[in-house]
Amino acid sequence: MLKRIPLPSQFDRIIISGGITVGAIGLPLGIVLVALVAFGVISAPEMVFFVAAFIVILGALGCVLLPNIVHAALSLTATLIGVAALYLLLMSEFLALVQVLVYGGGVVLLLLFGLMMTNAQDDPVVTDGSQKPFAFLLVSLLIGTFITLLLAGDWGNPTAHVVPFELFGERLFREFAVPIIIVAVLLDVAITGALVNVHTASSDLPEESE
Amino acid sequence: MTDIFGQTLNLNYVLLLPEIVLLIFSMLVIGIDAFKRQLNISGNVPVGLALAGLVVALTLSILQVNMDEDFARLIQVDSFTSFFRILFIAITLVLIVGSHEYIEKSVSHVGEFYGLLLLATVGAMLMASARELLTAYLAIELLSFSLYIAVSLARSDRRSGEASLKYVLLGGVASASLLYGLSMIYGVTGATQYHEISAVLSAGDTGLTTPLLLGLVLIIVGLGFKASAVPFHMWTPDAYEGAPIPVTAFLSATSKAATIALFLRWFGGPLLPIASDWQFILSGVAVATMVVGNLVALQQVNIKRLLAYSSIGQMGYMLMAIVAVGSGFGSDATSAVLVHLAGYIITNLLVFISVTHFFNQTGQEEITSFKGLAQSNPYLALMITAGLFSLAGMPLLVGFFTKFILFQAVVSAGHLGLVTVAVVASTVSLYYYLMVVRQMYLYEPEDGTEQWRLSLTGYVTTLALFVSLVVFGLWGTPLYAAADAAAAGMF
Amino acid sequence: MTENDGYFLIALIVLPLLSAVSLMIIPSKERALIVGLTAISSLVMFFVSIYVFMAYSFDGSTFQGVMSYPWVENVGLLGENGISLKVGIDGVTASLVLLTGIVVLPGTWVSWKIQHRLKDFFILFYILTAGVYGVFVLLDLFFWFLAYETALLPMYLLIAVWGSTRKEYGAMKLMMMLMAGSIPIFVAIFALFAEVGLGTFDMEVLLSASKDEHFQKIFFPLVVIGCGTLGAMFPFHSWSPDGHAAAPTAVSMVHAGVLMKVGAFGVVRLGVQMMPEGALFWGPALVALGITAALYGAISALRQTDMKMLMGFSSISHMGYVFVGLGTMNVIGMTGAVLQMTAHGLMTALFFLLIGAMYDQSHNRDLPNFSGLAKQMPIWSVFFVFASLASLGLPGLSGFIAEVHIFIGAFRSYPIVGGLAVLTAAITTTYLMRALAQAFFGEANPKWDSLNEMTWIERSGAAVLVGAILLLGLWPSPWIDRIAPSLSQIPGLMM
Amino acid sequence: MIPIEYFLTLGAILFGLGLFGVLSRRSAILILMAIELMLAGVSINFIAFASYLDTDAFSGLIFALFVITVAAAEVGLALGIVLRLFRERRTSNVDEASDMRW
Amino acid sequence: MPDISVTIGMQQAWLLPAMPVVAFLIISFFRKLLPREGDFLAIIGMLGILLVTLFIIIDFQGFFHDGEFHPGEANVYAFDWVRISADNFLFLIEFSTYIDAISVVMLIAISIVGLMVAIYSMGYMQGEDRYGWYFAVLSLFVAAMLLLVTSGSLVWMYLAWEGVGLASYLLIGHYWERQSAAEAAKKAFITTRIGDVGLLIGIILLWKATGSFDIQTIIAAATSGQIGETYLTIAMLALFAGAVGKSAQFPLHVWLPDAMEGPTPASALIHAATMVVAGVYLIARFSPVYEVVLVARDVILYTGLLTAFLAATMGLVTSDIKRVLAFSTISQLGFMFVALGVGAVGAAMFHVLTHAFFKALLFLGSGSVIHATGRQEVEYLGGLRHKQPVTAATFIIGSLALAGIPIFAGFWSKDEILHAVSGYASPFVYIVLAGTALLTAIYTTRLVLLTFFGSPRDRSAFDHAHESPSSMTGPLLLLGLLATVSGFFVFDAVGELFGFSGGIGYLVYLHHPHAFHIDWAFASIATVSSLTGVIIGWVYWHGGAERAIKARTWSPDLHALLVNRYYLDELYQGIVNKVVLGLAGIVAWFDKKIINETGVDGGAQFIGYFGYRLKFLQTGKIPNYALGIATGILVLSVMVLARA
Repeated sequence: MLKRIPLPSQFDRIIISGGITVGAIGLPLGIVLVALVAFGVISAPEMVFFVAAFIVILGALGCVLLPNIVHAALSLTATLIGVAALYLLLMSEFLALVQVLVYGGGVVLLLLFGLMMTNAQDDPVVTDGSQKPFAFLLVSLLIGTFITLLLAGDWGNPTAHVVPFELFGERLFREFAVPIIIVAVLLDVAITGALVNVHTASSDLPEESE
Repeated sequence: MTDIFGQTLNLNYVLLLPEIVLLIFSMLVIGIDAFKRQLNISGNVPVGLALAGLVVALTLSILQVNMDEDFARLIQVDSFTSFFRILFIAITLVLIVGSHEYIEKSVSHVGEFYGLLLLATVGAMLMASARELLTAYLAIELLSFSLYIAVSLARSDRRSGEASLKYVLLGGVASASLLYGLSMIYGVTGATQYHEISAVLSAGDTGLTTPLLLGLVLIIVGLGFKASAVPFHMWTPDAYEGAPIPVTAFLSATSKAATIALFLRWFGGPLLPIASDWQFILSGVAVATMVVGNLVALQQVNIKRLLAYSSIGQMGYMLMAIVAVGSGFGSDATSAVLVHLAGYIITNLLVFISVTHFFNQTGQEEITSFKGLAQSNPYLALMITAGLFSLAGMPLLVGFFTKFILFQAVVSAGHLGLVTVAVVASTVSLYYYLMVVRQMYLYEPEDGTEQWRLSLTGYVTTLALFVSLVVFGLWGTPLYAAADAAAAGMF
Repeated sequence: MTENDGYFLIALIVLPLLSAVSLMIIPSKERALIVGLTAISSLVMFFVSIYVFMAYSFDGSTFQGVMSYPWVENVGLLGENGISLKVGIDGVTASLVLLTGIVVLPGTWVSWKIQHRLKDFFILFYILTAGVYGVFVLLDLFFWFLAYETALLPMYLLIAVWGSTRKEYGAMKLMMMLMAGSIPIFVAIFALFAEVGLGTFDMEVLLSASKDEHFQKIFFPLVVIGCGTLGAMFPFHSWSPDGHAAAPTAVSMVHAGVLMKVGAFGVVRLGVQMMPEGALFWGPALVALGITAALYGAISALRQTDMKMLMGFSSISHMGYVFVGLGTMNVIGMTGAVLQMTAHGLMTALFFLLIGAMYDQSHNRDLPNFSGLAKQMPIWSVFFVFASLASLGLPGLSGFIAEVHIFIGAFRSYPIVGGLAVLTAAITTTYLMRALAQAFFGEANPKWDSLNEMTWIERSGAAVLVGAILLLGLWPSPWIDRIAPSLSQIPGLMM
Repeated sequence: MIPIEYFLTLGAILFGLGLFGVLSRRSAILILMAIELMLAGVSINFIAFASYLDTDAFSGLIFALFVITVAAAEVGLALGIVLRLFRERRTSNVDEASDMRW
Repeated sequence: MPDISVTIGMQQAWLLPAMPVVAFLIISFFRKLLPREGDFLAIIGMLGILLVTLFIIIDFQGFFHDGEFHPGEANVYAFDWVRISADNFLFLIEFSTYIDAISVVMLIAISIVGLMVAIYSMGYMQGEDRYGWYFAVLSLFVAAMLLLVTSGSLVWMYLAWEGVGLASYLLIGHYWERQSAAEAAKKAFITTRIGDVGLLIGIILLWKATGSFDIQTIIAAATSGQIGETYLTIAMLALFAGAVGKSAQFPLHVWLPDAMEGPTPASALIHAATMVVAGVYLIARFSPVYEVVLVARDVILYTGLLTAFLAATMGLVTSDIKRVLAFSTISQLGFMFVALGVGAVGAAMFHVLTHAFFKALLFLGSGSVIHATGRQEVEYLGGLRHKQPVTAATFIIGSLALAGIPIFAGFWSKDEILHAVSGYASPFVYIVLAGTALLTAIYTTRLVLLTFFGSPRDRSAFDHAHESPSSMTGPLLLLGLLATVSGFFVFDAVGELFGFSGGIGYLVYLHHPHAFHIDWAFASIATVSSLTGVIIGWVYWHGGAERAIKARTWSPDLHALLVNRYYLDELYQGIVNKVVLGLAGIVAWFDKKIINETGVDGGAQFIGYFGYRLKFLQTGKIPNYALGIATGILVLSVMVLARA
């Protein structure tokens, strides 16, 4: 099964296309941002935010638009790492770490394995559904509405604060003991579920009609 | 113990004993089942263990009926919680007793299945008892995860996996929506504790009305998905059809009841101060649910899909009552919802267990396959008829009483229009229930169909449910009193 | 009526239910036992009904034999006496209870010849009976509505399993229309409870509580539409011909004889008594609908050939009189309406009994197929002619005394309507006489030589009804003396 | 400093894009990814609120932590189901998993 | 006999209907067990009635003195039938009897003719199926008729009014195996019922104005001017509509000729002597009120006139012996209404009495002929005077009375009517009425000639014929006597002979104490015109009736018009078929298509169709389902956005 997946060429293409993208769009944008920071129009954290946001959105777009599934998965990684950067901006290193480890490391790998095991690469029908244009329209409206609603609120002018690591841990394990237990059970359920479904005895499966 | 702010935390684990017992037993069931070949034990051990756990948990819950205490400000064990604990445990108990033959015959991974049922029960119980958003969210996920898997466990049925996939993917979208909504609530109030949220919201204008509204919308979407409210209901018929029948029953009973419990906890608690903001959203959803659920049910040919749409319609009535909760009739409306919920669950269990036994015998689930049941098994036909009539709110059965109380509460809260829609929808529903009744009573059975009997446990469970159906239908006082006490605990 | 007579009212509900439960226990093979049990219980109900009617005293108190057991109270939105099992009758219900007793007795008798699942039939039949009695004697709105729906519920299976001619269609249509009819009643009950706001469904309390005039004007029409559907009021009558055509004999009898009166009674109790100001406001509309129904039913009946369809439309017409009477909002007209309920109940039950007696043999009800039936079934024909005469309002029979009250009541307020109502009586004559001339007289058709005369059971049943028709027609005072004083207590009513 | 609205807007956009992915994709796994996007948007919200508005209690952070955990678990669970489906039908195209309808 | 009158008299008037009712009940339930199917019970009942009537008349004498009638306690209160009372309000329907001169005239006619017919029927109906049932219904009829004429309450009168209609229906349909009989019964019932609509409306209108059903109270109120004139006119016209139906006046006369399908004795009693004059009785009873509403009186007058004339013309060409008599009955009833229309109540009632005797006689005579020959078409009869001398003689007596030949009863009463009319403003009325009398004489003569004279045209029928048994001829003879002499009753001297202080004339002439007076000029004109009629009849129909056949060819159209009864039956049938049934068809169609199929079934199908469309939203595809969720989110957020 594994030999069917042309890993090297994929990565080549990703690197090339990624490089071109960053070069063609990212560079001018970066220059503009640096200039803006230099002239004091925006602060340095803002510049970082914009860069991270740019990566996040671009990655998200890639994830939902790219026809190639592996590309999409890799775009997702970009997004998730960009999100982790945002977490850093929000002063929560711990969560940024978790994000990178769990998502970038665990989940994406899991998804990639899933993709491989389902032969998604070779499946020509796995593209976008017919309702894509309508979905695009709908989601644009939705995002617009969401943002309108969000920005209509008076959020004041707060600033971000660092949460001390020990406090975080103390609160988590002292007050939120029950959620942790629940999550433990939850993970147990998830494992059970995955096992049950993946390990379904062949006798339990219906005869495949090919 | 104290928290980081120096406030005392009540860590009295006795409060959580029923849940803990169920967790332990579920692990035991799963564990023992995994090694049953090595341990060389009979197949009856998992079910025995599961029942034992349920009985113990039920006993403990009953012992805690009069308690009103919180656990680490996350879980509130009050009469409302007790009501739902007892309800949920009873549901699982009845389901397992009533349909264990089916489970052993038509479910793969029996041990895991029982374990998952217990875990789902725990999730449902926590949903009813949570007093903090995160706990509530995790409880929802615990219930949902267990059900995602349970749905996929029908042996030799391609539909099972498909149902599970639909359920899990759409469930993911819904819980993302729910979370987004919760984040808005959190952002606006800065709290996850119900009472703190309530305090902030009742204190007056936060200047963040629109984000709050967005949050409300998404919470209603998220919970509406679990409650199968239109237009978030579309997974329901498919999941119901694909799942093993006891799981379908569980979906229609525990899952729905837990969602309603959460609705009540949230909309009757922290979100009550802004009732006018969510009432109109919920009314719209409720109306759509009642109408679509009952209309589409008219056209169904599969009994499980029919019951799915019927339960969608039923959820519409309850959502409507939750609108009434916001109109200053909180306690009355809540107790009415609880009465109706209990009645609906008793009825639904009767129907589903009967259908389970029918499926055991015939392997059919088309409505037309019920042809002549009144002659091949008059007892079962009577049970199904009673159940369906009760669902339609026909008199002498519990459905009539509970619907009467429910609708009355909504009208008393000033929502006559909603009730009018509900009554019309409930009349429409009678038609499709009669379609089933018609098959059973009007037609002769297929040639060669012999008279057959249920198993002993089948008789016991159905009869018990039938008796409560009639008794509560004619004398609803115990039900209503319990619901009233439960509602009083919440308000 | 003494204090303890309330037990008899409770007995009226419990007896049929008890019979139904006992029947469930009896094995269906024991036909003799089933027949015996039903014979006894129907007779007991008959005599208890008579006793209740007789025991009702004229002293003019509104409700007599009142007994109340708290059922659900002080929980949720229910206050003191929230839901109570409360019984009691006034003059109107006294006469309707009697009607029920009279109709159920022959209804039971003629059902004994059913071969197919006799036991199940009687179980459902007695549940229906319990519901009907319940509607008449219960004084708690919750139980009232419970009884109302209980009376409708068995109808579906009774018609669909034991019926004839398009039975599934007829049964489903009847069921759905009647259930749809209960929608506005349901809504009105809720609104009434909320409007009074005393946390109780006690009808006595609700009757005496003050209700906003605006409220009454909104909800009175709902009650009329809802109950009117069961009372076959135009244009909600469509179930009646099809339903009656499809129903088995006893069910037709009870349905047309009693259940339709439940609908009209609902208009009296929930509508006129509960919301007199609304009734005053909507009275003209009720009269207009009633007279439309009367004319409409009668004219439609001219073209019917199926005997039961004919009776269905005839019932629409006669129930139209009832609504005219109720809409007049004066005591004479309303008394007439209640009398008409009784009169029509007896007469139409007799009709359906007779049609059933013939249909069971011939399996044909189409009038043009028959001729000279009086030759083959003379006694049956005599009964039929008698029923027709009662139906067309021949003086001395029950229909006349009721109709004349309605006409007078109508003339007091709406002379034109009164005139049309009298004209309707002439149209009624026409279609009945046409039917008689066509099917009963003339040369006997040898095709039906095999038809036998009615059995003795059927004759006795018919005789009971004939006796009641004559009694009411010739000596109506016992009824009027009970009905009129009860009705005259409705506030705002013209005398 | 960066205004909180920036993060909220970004969260909304991520949520919306994730939803778009769910709506427009046919592969079960891509849909799962899209759901992850939505959850990422939610997490941004939570953490932004926690560090801007709820600095003392920072419940949002804990919330986000659990969200990430649950999301990961969900992926595992869902993948199991997708694999099962694939074994049954040789496809992970959700449009083909439509035996049950109407 | 004053002692007996204390115990039986007007107070016991309720006995009159009670006795035949008992007879009816016993016969109808136990006729299979009784000897002769219980016919004797009917006879006993009739005898009892005659007896009670006698006592009542004796009792009644007491109210006559000083040439005036003093009712006293004639209005006998019996009991409350229906009573609804409340403050300031009383709705009362009482049962009461009221006897006055009009009632007494009717009682005499009913009791005598009833008894005669009952006795006659024993012979006539001998050996028929349903022999006992016939007598039961006859008793029922007599009971209802007596109740009708003695009731003091309009409701009870209406009850009796419908009761006689019922008895009439049952007797017309007595031979229901004949489709024509069934149709005739139906027609009679429906037609009279249409008139009864008016009667009931009139009763209710009068109640509404006066608050009472008591006839005397109503009359008192109406004559004292309590009721508005227009209102009263409408009410009285409505009452008259009832009379038109029951007394077979134009345009509701069509049922009476067909009613001859019934047994002949029943026709004699019901459709000649008693029931059909109920309308006359009703109008006479209310005559004081009609004095007030002259418009209504004119309507009565012209209706009667038209009916009298039309019926007479139809009688000229009819071949069925009974139908000729039926037309003559209609015509004579027209005479009575004309009398009522000019206010001559006494003349009308006098004619009621004489007509009862001679018309019953004629009917019974024709019954005797039919009984003997089995035929009733005059074309097939002839020369029967040889075979049936008694019948022929009595029939001729009756005919002479009908034709208005002096000394016979009809002469006096008809002359009285003509006399009354002559005083009326328009001579046109008199001329038409006199012409009608002439026509009467013609068709009467025709009937007698064709039946009893000439040569027999149906040999077998003639050979078969024989004189009827004595049970039949006896009543014929008695009635023949009465038809001859009853006209003399109007003379005071005759009355004195019978013990009436003021003479029976006072009785018959009610509150017109000037009573009977004969104007010889008018009498001679009437006599001449009657004789002329007889002569014309003789000329045309004696022997072979060739002239009559020739006359028929003189104007076939006219003949056809008359034979077809002015095509009124066809017209009515057409109205019923086209208009009424057409309307019924439209309504039935509306009910079936619009209300049922479009409204009810269509509504149900619409709901079902809605569900059918909705269910296809359920495509089974996850992205579509998610789209549902997304749409839901969008719609709800836009909703809140719009609200915020």
